[in-house]
Amino acid sequence: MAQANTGQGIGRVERLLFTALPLSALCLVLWKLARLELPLSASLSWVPALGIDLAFHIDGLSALMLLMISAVGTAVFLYAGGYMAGHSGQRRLFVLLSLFMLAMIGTVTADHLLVLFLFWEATSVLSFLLVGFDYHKSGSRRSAQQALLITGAGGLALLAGFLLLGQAAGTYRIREIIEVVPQLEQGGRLTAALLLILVGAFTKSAQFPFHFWLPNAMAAPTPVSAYLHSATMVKLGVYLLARLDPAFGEWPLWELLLKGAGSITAAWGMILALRERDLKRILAWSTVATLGTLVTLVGMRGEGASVAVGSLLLAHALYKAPLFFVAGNIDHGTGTRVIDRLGNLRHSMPWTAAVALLAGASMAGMPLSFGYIVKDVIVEAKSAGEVFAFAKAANTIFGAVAVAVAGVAAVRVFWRHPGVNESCEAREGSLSMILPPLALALSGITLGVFPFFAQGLIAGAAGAMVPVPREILLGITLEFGPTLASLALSYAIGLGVYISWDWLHERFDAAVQRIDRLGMAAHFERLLRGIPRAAAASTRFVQSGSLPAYVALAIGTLSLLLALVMALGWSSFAVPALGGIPGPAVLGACALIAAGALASLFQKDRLALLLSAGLVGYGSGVLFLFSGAPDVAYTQFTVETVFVIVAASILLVLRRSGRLSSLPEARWRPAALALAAAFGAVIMLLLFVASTGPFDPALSDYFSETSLPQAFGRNVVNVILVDFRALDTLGEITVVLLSFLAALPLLALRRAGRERKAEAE
Amino acid sequence: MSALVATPVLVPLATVALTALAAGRPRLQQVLSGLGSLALLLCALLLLGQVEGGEGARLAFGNWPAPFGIEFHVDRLSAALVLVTALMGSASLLFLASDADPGRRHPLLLPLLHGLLVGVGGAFVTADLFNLYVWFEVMLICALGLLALGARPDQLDGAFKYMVLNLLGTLLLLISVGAVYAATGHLNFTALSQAAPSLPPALAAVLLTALLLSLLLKSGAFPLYAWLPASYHTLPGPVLALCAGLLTKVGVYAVLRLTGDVFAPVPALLPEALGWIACATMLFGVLGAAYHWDMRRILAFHIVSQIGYILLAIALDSAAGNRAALFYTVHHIVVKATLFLLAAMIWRYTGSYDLRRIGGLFRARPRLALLFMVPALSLVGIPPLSGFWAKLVVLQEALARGHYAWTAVALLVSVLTLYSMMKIWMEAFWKDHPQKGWSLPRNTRLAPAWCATLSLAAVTLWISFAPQALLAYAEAAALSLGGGR
Amino acid sequence: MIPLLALTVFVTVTAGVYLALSRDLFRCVVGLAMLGAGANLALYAAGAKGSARPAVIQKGAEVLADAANPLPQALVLTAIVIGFALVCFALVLLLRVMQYAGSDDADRLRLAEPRPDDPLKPPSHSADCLPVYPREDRS
Amino acid sequence: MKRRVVMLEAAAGPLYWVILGSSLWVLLRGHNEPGGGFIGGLLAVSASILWAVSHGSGAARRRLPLKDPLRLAAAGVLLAGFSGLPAWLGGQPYLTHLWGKLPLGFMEYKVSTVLLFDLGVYACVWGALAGYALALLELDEGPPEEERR
Repeated sequence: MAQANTGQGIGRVERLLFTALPLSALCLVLWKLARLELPLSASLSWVPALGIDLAFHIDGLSALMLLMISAVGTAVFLYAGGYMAGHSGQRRLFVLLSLFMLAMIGTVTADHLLVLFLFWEATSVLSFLLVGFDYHKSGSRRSAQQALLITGAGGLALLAGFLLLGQAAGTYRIREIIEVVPQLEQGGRLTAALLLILVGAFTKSAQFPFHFWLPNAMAAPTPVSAYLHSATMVKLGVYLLARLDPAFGEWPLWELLLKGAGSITAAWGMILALRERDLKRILAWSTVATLGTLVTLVGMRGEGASVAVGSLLLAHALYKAPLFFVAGNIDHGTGTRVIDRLGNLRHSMPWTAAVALLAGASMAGMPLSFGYIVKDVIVEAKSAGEVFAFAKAANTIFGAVAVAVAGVAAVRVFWRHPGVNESCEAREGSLSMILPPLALALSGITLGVFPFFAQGLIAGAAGAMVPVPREILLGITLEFGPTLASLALSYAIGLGVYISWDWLHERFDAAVQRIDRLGMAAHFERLLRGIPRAAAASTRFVQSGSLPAYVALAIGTLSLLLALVMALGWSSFAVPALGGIPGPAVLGACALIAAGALASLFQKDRLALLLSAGLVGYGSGVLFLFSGAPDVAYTQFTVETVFVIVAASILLVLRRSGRLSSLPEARWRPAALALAAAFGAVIMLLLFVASTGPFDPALSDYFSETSLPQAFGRNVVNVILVDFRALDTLGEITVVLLSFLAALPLLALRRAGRERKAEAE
Repeated sequence: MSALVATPVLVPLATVALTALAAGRPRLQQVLSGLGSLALLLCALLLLGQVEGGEGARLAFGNWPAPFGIEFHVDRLSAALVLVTALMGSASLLFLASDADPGRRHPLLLPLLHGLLVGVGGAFVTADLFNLYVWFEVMLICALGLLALGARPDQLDGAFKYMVLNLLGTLLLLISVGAVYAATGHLNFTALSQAAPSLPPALAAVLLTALLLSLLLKSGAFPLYAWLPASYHTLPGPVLALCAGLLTKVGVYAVLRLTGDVFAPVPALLPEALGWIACATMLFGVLGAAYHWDMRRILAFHIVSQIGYILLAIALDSAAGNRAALFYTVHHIVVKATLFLLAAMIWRYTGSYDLRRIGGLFRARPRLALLFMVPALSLVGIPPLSGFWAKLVVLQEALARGHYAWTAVALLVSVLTLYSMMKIWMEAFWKDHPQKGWSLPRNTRLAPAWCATLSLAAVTLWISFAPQALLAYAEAAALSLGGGR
Repeated sequence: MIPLLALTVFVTVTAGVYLALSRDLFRCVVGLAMLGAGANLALYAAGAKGSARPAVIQKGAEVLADAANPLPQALVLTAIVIGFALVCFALVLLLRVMQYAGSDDADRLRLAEPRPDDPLKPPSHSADCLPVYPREDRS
Repeated sequence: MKRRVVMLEAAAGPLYWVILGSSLWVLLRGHNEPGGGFIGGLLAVSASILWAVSHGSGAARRRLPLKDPLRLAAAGVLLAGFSGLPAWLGGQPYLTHLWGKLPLGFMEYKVSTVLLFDLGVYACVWGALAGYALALLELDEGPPEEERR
């Protein structure tokens, strides 16, 4: 990464090495598929303390995802070699993409909820880094932030859901969970788990109401968009839902939420696609719509729906990735992706046009493309299951707008001659920018003509959702007839939409702008602005910067909480024994202390304040002296004397700067007095409460008995200090030494102080 | 006979005295300080090995038997924390050799730093309530000295606020210790744990509340944390890392020791209250982090927020909760210190701690960015970094105990932590430097800083990828506490 | 004895906290010192059992009989010295704060935490302190 | 410069040694009568303050053992810590005090590591607190004779 600054791309060999990674994965998957060695399992103990094993399981669904990841990955890596040629961040891109691919592979093969979560979060973080690839643009940074905040928050919901699910099921192994959960009672915990997992999956797969981050993520370079935000990462939510479908599939709530959110997303995504002018964003919205359809299909019961999920996953990867590459090629060749400025590109970019046509055909669901087969399967699934009318309508809209979007991406920019054509200097990119999309698009067509190649794969994927669907093998065959008829409506509407695209665009844009304020994106923006605002409000309140406020807050909290706890146990405290009446000397000492304390409250003059405060110290000394503590008393006297000397010398310094009197302050501060009295009362009560019970004199008895015979000292207090508890004393002189060390630098700053004073004068 | 038990105090104490005596000779002082920290590290390792197997090691000072004299007791909990303390000490001393430190090297810096280690080590190993108070005072005075060492006006201001609020805390601690002595007649932890069950529950609750409140002030819990963000950001980088890593954790450790061990089982009211305090601490801490633009202030508020997590773990009042607390504490000390050290390096490269005035580091120092990601993502809790495991064990136990509201707050706080960490990343690393034509300073001497941060990051990565060792250790530690039995 | 001492503690602690809540820094430090005295008294009171005779074993006697409880005395003695060390430091710090921050008003002491409407205020430097931001290699 | 009272200067000489002597006496009797390292150390501090008031802080500082309050205090802590070591080396817990008898002919004086410990306390308190007081007095004395560091 150090060489990333040089402005040079990376060499061909390095590129090939990077590309070998997905390629080898692809070969491996194909080989395993061909030899029918699935399912595969592996497990490695990792954190036994938490019951976490690195458990992996590859069944049909995982294999389908793996195939997409590695196949599209190979294409993306090849493509990126050409697209990013000479870019300074090329190596960074390859490293991140490779890591991302590994994380994806981990996610779709993990058989342990927490291991799955681990890779899931890794994809979020890598997506953040990839969306913010052009980090110097503030738009990229914002998009990256948005993507990570939403998927990160969703990830945390997912984690909570996983934990609840795992605790309810008693295991984190996914294969065990999907067996256990249907037999469990549908209680609150499981419902919470379900909802949280749905939030996680919906954020990742850009489902309503978390859909808005995906189009913004198009700030990423095209290879990234094609890979993460179309072919693989956003499908993770769908994958997870499909994975858990056997566990929750029978729940009405599951069905309702999946179908509801999926349908809304599908319809909304398509409508929003109409308002965009940026080719990549148009494709992104149609991806959102596709994801909505996938979620709806997962929510539907029956084998047909499962087959539809599998085939739509595959088909979408095979046509959407090439379309993104097409958008990338156009961007690369003309410098813009805005469809108004594009047109007639078929002459300058013939190969790209071919790719666009092939992929567009599949997206539109033209016969002889894999897209057609998928439509066929979906129509069948929807007519088989009981679907809301809304979902059916959404499906029609979805189909129609897919046709229109395919038209825009594949026909409009290449064939139609717009009023303004700024793309006269368009040129085709290098071979590595044409071959990968072409290969993907062609395989889409190939599978359309020979669907039985995909049969086993899709049957395996569907098998993860429903048990052993033998008959679906018949579903994926090339059949004309009823499906074509039902699709005709979609084509007709789609054609209408395509023709009136610009007219519709204006209407929709105007309408949508009106509801933008209410949209989720706006809410998110508000939330994002709300964070610093709430932070500012709370921080300025708690961390105001004013010392008296801090002290008041602390004292108030301490008094309040202590008083509360005392009040709770008030009835059970015994009345303390009053004990004997103390002698006159002790009484006098206490009076001295109280007088000093009270007098100091009023003093304006600092010296007077010091002296009246000194009374407290000397009074304590007297108290100690007459209650049997001569050592403490002598210490207190000498300490107090040195204290007064120290304080007086400081006052002398202050006198020179004219600061001998206190700040003018209100004579009485009732609030402060109330707070102080409350704290004092709490401390007094604490003392009382602590002295209510019988006293255990074991320690003092021991000291009294062993002081002379074993420690050879008559003064028990001193023996405690230097022998029984000598460590305290060692600590104490450490404090004394360190206090001096701490003060020395301040004391040594003489010159600085004088200079400063001279400055001030 | 375990002489090692006293070393967490004696080794740094000897270093304090020797480095203070050598205050006039910088080279000698540095050699002594280095030797002292290495010796401490070695002793901590040996100590860990010694307690690994069994009940822990005890040392009765002056050969006075347990409830009468002062006793040090090193169990697994203490040993782990002592090791981390020694590690942090060595790391920041190593870092000090670089020039990523704004102040002039004062001859009293090293004695004060080792004094801090004395206090921290003593608090971790002592088994006597009053002795604990003494070590808290040692820590307090050293922290004050370190704050005031540079004598910059803002440092003096921060030091003053730190002093006033912390003195309140220590005085309350002192009074509470007196009250505990009055009620039980004991100061030794073992004796207290035997005397505690015979106390009336209401009295025990009052005494513990007083103790815990003073310790919560020391650990920076809501709403008693004002001293922390008011002062920490004025410290020079390596000192800040040490203070940030260790000081508040001693308070947290004492809370854990008292509620989870000495006075366990505590009245049910206390953990419940502690849990809510923990939630408020997390939330207000992270909001403070979201508010600020100075890296050090952001990170200082993150300390508060993370303290909330650890307190939450303690509030779960179970062996699993205590395990989580220890794991979280160890992870947090390492990660937080690394972040502060990295912030100091960023300062050295860019010339400011203020995110609005810096940028362009990703392009200029990609390796620093990579290194920064380790502790940053770990703090946020991105798997599989150490913070993830720490949060996982806390959340798992919170959910298992049915504390859904606490879990929800913890998750919300995680999102906000992500937000504020992303702020640092995007502003300091991704954004271009606001100054046109800015370039990296030449003649930086940062090799020791790289060494220190890399080795701390290595520790983080070790915890991240092999959490089993620390988790199993923490579990054994939690089970040997009074609350675990 | 306990009620009298507790009352004294109440007065001392109240006065100490009242002073500590003042915005005048000198009063604040004096208040803390007084609070410390109150805490010492509380600690002393908590263990004040036995008679009012010094805890010194009489000549000829082997054990201490009928004397004040020695342990709290030792604890208080330790606490006094520690508290004294801290208060000494506090006074010195106070002096320097007044001189360098130029104010003895806690409300105006906003150097470490500038007011929010003071967005980009770098810490200013006193004459003695090194420049905080090295200048030599900024081109 | 302050005008110093000659009387004070003259009286300070003997008084200094008297106070120091009494502080040592307090230190030594501490184990059996009220007194001990702290009180002794604090008395010694007052001796140093006396000398500083009469002869100036610099002179008082030079009169301290080891010539420097910081070193005196550090040495005190070291001494107190060291007093626990002999027992440790002898296989007993740290800070276990050892006792021995020193025959002086006319009487036996008990020597012990306790005394060493108390001496450490004495030195530390003397050094640190005298350091405080002297430095503060210096602040008021006007320009220092020399920069110490």
